[in-house]
Amino acid sequence: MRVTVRLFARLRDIVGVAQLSRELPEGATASLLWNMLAAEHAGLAAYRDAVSIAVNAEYSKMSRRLADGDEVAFLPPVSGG
Amino acid sequence: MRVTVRLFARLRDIVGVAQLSRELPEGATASLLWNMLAAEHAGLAAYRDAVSIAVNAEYSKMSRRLADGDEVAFLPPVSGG
Amino acid sequence: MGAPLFAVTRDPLRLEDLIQAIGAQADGGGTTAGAVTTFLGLVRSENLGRQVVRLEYESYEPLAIKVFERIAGEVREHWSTPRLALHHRLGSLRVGEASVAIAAAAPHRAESFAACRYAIERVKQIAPIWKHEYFDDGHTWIEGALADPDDRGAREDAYKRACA
Amino acid sequence: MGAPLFAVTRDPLRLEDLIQAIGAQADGGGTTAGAVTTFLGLVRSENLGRQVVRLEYESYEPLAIKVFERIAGEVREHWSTPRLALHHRLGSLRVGEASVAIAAAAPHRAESFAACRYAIERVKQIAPIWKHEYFDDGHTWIEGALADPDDRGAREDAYKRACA
Repeated sequence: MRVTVRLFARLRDIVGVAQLSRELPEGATASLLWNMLAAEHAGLAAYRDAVSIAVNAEYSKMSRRLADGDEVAFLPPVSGG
Repeated sequence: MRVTVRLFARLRDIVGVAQLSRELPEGATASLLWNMLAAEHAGLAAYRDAVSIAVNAEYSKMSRRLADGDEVAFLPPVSGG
Repeated sequence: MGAPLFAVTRDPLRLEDLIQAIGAQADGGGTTAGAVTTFLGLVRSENLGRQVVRLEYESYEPLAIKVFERIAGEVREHWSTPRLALHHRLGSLRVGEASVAIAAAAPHRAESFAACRYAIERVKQIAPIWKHEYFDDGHTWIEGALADPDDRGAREDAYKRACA
Repeated sequence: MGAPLFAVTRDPLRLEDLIQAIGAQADGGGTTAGAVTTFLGLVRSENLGRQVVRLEYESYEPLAIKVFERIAGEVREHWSTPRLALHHRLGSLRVGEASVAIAAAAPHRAESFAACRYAIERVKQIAPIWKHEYFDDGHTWIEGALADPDDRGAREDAYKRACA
């Protein structure tokens, strides 16, 4: 299955793009997807416990099982207001 | 000496005018002035302990000694906001 | 000419005027405020079970302006550099119209909220303003607080409500 | 077409739009609100001792709107019939410009103040919005709260700060 990844703020700066696409095995979780990206971009490691997840523009959990076509957003700590 | 009296809200309704003038003996207090008015207008009695005083547009006390030309305002409980 | 910080007026109140008056964007001290809290009091359609048609507000105007200045001074005693604007409407107001508008600017939001809330509490306690309520089958003066600016209990009560 | 209740926008924020959006003067329930509290967050000229030149805000926009709706729902769980509007600015903001605007209408002032304060606390906790600070000799992302809308502790903290 194929998912779209969206990255914001410093996570985008670390990865170098705001959006990318990844092929994942069936049953893959958001956590697996994160680990794939972290393996490619060492700078992400610091965010392992400081990242929030949204799937299809709804907050979700790292344990969330992904489905084909999902949009998965990784969000660093927020600073609105 | 002569002072101007200003009356607001229900006090004005009771007395029938918003402003009047009174001749007072030297050394008269705001309290004396109030008692003079209350003697003329029975409806004021209920406000004896529920009236605030201002002299020359500054809050003051019933015991305040008045001077010639003072503007004395009697204020019922307020309800702004 | 900008809008005044303190006003009693027969014109409709506009929050924009108060925000301009406090100059939130150009602080005298050179540090821009980070927070502005405003409050609008509106004429409600119902009071004590009565259907309100309109309110008529009157004021002892020169004293009202001095009281607004006093309230701003009290606010500065309590909170770091908040700036306050306070306008009260007079005359006949229909349901939904604003009777009072307050704007408080401060470096941080805790202070702007507290200053704004404190100010409306103090307006209700000591501003020489009276409302006459016209309801569906009658009318009456509303009498609230016995105004005493030196009443420490009232001031402490306002401070508590401001949750400072 | 009126202004929306919830928005992320590159246009300057205007309190008038939020007040119109909450329809303070024409309540759905037939009872007019008696109190409107608003909050404006402004870009400060100084942060952590740095001279701020500008901020750049970005957002995950569809989630931000859902989060604003969620905050309004939380507000309605806590307070009687308050109505809430919430706009956040995106893009490049100069010192003094408003980054966030909130308006809360309620029958009485205690509720409008609490609802408005609660809302800004929750925006800072869970809105997917980030600011990049440009100061006099550098720039940096600002990272605040780890966003978790189900964190009960954070929500209770916001409620406490609202002084309800």
